[in-house]
Amino acid sequence: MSQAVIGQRHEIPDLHYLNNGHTIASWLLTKDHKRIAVLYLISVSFMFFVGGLAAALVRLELTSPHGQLFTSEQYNKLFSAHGIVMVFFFIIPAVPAVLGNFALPIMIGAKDLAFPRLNLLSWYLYVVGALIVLTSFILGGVDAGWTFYTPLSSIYSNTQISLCLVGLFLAGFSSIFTGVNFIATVHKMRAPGMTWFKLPHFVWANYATSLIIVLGTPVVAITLVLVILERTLKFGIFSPELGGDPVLFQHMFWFYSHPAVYIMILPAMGVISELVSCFSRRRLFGYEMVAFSTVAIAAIGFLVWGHHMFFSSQSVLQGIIFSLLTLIVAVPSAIKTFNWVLTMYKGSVVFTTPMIYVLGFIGLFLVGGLTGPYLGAVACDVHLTGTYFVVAHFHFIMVGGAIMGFLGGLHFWWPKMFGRMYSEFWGRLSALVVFIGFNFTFFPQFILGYLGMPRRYHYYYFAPEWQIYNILSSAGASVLAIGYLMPVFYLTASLIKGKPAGPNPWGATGLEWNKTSSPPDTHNFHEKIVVTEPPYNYDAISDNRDYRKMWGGEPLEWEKETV
Amino acid sequence: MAAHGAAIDPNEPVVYEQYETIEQQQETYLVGMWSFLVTEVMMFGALFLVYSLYRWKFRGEFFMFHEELSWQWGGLNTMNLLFSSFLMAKAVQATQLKRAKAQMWYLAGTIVCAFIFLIIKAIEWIPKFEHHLVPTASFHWPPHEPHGSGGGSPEHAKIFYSLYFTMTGLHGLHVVIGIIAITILMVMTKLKAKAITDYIPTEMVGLYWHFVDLVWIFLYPLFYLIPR
Amino acid sequence: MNLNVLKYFPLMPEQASDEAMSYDHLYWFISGLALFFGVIVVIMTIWLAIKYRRGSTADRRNPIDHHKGFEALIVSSTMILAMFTFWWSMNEYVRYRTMPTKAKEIFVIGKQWMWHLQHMNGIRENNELHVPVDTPIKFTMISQDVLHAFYLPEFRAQYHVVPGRYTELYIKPNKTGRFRILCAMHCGTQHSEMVGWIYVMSKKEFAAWEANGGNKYLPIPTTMAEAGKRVWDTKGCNNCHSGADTFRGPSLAGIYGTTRQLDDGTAVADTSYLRDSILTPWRRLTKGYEATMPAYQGQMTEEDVLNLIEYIKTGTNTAEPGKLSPYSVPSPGGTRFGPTRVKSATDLSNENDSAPMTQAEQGAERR
Amino acid sequence: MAEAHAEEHHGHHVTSNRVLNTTFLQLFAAMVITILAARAPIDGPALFPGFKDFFLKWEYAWGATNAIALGIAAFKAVQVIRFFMGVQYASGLIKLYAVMGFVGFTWLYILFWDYVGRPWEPVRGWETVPGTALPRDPDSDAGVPYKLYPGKEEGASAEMSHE
Repeated sequence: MSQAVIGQRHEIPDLHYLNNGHTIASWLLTKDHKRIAVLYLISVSFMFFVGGLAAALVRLELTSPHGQLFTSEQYNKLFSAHGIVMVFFFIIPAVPAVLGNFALPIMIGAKDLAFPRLNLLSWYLYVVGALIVLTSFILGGVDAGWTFYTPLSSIYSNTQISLCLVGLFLAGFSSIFTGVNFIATVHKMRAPGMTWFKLPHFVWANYATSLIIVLGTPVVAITLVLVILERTLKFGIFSPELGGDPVLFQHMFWFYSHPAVYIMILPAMGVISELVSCFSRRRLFGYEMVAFSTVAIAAIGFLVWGHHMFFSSQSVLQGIIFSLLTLIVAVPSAIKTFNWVLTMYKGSVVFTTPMIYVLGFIGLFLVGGLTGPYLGAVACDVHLTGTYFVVAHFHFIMVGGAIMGFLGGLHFWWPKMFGRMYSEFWGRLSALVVFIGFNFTFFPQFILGYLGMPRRYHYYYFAPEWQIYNILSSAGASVLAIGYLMPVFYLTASLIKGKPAGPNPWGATGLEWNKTSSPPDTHNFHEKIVVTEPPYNYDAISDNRDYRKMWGGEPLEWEKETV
Repeated sequence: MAAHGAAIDPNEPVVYEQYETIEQQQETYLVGMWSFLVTEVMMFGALFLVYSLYRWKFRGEFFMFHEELSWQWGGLNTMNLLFSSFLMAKAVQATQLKRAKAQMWYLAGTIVCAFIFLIIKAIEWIPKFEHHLVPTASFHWPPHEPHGSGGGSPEHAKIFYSLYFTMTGLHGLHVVIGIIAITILMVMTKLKAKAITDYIPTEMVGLYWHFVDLVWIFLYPLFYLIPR
Repeated sequence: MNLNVLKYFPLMPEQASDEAMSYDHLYWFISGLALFFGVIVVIMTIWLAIKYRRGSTADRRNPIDHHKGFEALIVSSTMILAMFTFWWSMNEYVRYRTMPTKAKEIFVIGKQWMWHLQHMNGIRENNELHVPVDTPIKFTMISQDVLHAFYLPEFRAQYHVVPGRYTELYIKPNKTGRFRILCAMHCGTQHSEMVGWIYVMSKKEFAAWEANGGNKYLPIPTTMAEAGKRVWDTKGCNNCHSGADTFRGPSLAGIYGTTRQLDDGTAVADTSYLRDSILTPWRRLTKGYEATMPAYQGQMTEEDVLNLIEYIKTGTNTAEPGKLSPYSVPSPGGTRFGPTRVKSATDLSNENDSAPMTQAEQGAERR
Repeated sequence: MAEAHAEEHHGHHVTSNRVLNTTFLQLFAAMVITILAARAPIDGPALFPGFKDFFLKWEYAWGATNAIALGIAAFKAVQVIRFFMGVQYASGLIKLYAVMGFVGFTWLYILFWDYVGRPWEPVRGWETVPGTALPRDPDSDAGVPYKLYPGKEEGASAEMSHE
């Protein structure tokens, strides 16, 4: 194994944000957005595995039509725990709070977020909210599903719903404060020369997400408070016994929770825009169109919540209006997808781990997006709503989209966060395992849904033909679980044994790669930032207009070390 | 949080390290506060939505339910809040002009108004607990000594009072938070805390307080002044 | 290659009505669209990724990073197809939500966790429904407690059952057979057991079934016990009180004269106990069970109650193991109960009087 | 959108005493008008007795005085936002965010289409059916066992006419 070192050997800088202070207090009272991002990374990953454990048990239980492991009560609590933890404590904060917190200020050339203390507060709210929710699971669980439909949640269920809702309320404020912080930061903290149309797409996406958070989250927060009041004090707002309308709860819940889907997916889309451009060594195709489609998705996202309720006895008129608006979402989604794909055109595609996540994302988001019209077309929804088709659809978007984006982004920014490279072999392998496992898990659920298996069913002994698909799905889930566990090991290992990454291992553009060390300094930059270059200016780096230079391929920074 | 430069001029506002200039810092704080107020508007907005839906649905009855509320007390409270808002605006103005003493007096006046508001609120609320008009399990309609006709369906009355207590309760909570915020502001100003070096903290508390006033401006006609 | 294995991989449920067929047309149309776009994107992705992989000798001169015409093409084509889909599905939807004026009306009450279905002529069924073929059937639905969704996958029909408010749904079966009724909205603990069957019969059979008061297999009753069995069948008692203790209800086989363990103490299952349990079941709940049984106060004549009790006394009031009544939901067998429930329930009925007696034994003992 | 760092000086505006005092007096006057408007019997049927049937039939009649009350409230809100909160003199960005919450709030009102549209459908819905969920008597035309409350004739008639 003789290695000829031809590139520059990188060193980790002596002082950076990670070792600037070693006490526990220096972490728990930090105002550094990068440290808060690391705190978020740890807590979000913990919640991911809590939710994942619940999912694993649910899948295990469903292999048998008789449900041999749990009682129905326990099963209901399991899938509720899975939904609540994954939606409110993993997917919503994952990309904005971890990757956004870390990268967004650096990307726009700011020294920190606008309100560092508020940022820390929002992490604490997240943790307290998460602890309260976990306590409610321990004290007896929650069995109304993550959607908390009244009157089951408000009157009939006798589980720890009030406590859980208090936790969700706090988590809601955690994300509101993050949103406020991002909005102020993006508006006012951009470096000189960083105009709106020079912003990286990741910033665009997080900005649009923050707008959704700020407009939507309070609505669901107050709705949950109403449910708490109805449970504990016997107020009546949604109670049908009083002539109140239980469907109103759904309206108010989905007014936030549909845009919440975009809170989950938009930042992931932003990550994908960064990645696809970087690893194709090309400027993002149709920069302006992608930016507009981001804002369009955020805006239309607020006008389509009724498609969750086509058959929940809302009026025919409302159904038609919402169906129309829902199908319009297809347009910006199509714009994004085609532009990502076309970014590779005449590029120089490098199949690194993040790029494999990108390709996986495109594939899975494609399936998730294309099954949207089934549910958005109002008549087609009748047979599919409330079945596993819906489950499969939103898992393709939320897991296939958001988590692939999150993992891709994590692998992309990992060298920047911790200054060391992970094992590329294991990275690619786990990306492939996740992709394959994911498809095996969720594709059979489309068929299950079309066969008529309602979601949240514990037993299905009356329909034995569903079992084969459930078994396929569970088998896929075990593969998926392995895929999700692998990064834990090789990423942790990379912290100790990984070779130093250097400031810009991917040869990427952007302030975070070119103006900071890896890991960055506590104050991010050593110099005053003035932005002059357009975003994604890869043509200038790789000079791939001269196609002959590309034949031999241009090794990335981190590859240069050994040949 | 350390300020730029070694020597801190106590008369100059501190520019925090993440900002370049004082203008940028001030504007950023205002943008942050306003986007937080967007959140608050949406939070109350959702309740206003529920209110208008039920008002529309039970429009014949809401008039009868509201007769148990006292428009006189509510009106007094409205004036009180308007006045406190005015004082708050004056406080911000005084801060901008660096008139420290006037600032403290105006803030103190605002707090007094806030307490008067809470006292009047208590005068309104406490009898409702005795008259079983609080929409808990012991809710009873029609009331034993009705001020109005006492008509309308008991169920819908419970919805009305649920809304009333939720909305005025949430508003009252905001008043309490406002009192705490103003108190902290006064103490820190008095102590010449590092964070209070320009008018922005007062301005932000002021914005919050005006928002509280704003909500009440709508709550008053919606609950106390339902026209027949 | 043996294609028989494919029968284990069904791809769609039966089509039991014309609406189901037209639904499937829409479904396949959207599938076609999805496949079309999906294939385009996948082929483009793979082709571009391979062609322009690093180190390939592809021509990279004159790269472009935006193309107005292409964006316009994407926007317009997606928009047109989306609007066409919308137009089609809206038409379907309006047709689907327009109730037929002349239809057989069935009233549906959703309740944790069973379906009550009532015919206009008073026949009442639990978790099962008999309807004639080729007749439009309109369901008027309401829920007694939480939200449910009345879901008939074979008819591609679903609508929520909402408390405090009537909702409607119609189907027009075009073939006879047994189809599923499911609840597609999470409604609490036993959500997944809120299932039933809908029996579509030929018009002639249905008329006979209806004329027999809901059960065409019953001969004219001669004894009280037989009359009681008829009540048992028409009320659908067997759906919950089948041969074994299930989640839905304890077995009643041989219950008469035994000591029942209740939530608060014990009681001897004598005649008055049985009567109370039929008319006001929430008063004396068997240990471990919730008050899910509907009260039959006012639903049954005293004569019916007497006959029913007489039938329960015979101890034959259970489906034979392995051979369930054609009109009952197959029960899952005894393996899947929660620990507390199994113990309390089996302790009660089986310890004292061993296994349910066969009919022969029963006869012998009576003699 | 302006550059992040406009080089020119953004001095904050100090609202003058005159503006504050005028605004306060306006608010005070507006409040008195609201109370008078609400307490005075000036709704449609009272003002135009000849058109009483028209007003009873058209449910918008009830909205006339509400519109006045809310219109005044909106005026007060706008004054508070403009002068007390200083939006009048603030940057465009602040103005944008000051408006955004209220715009977002109106988006919520889309769901009124649901409740407006429901009575157009054949199913009568959303009535209170106290105590029972039994199906209505199919032979009777009225169908729903609607509970009439003592002293509720007016409310009930409005309810029914709306269906």
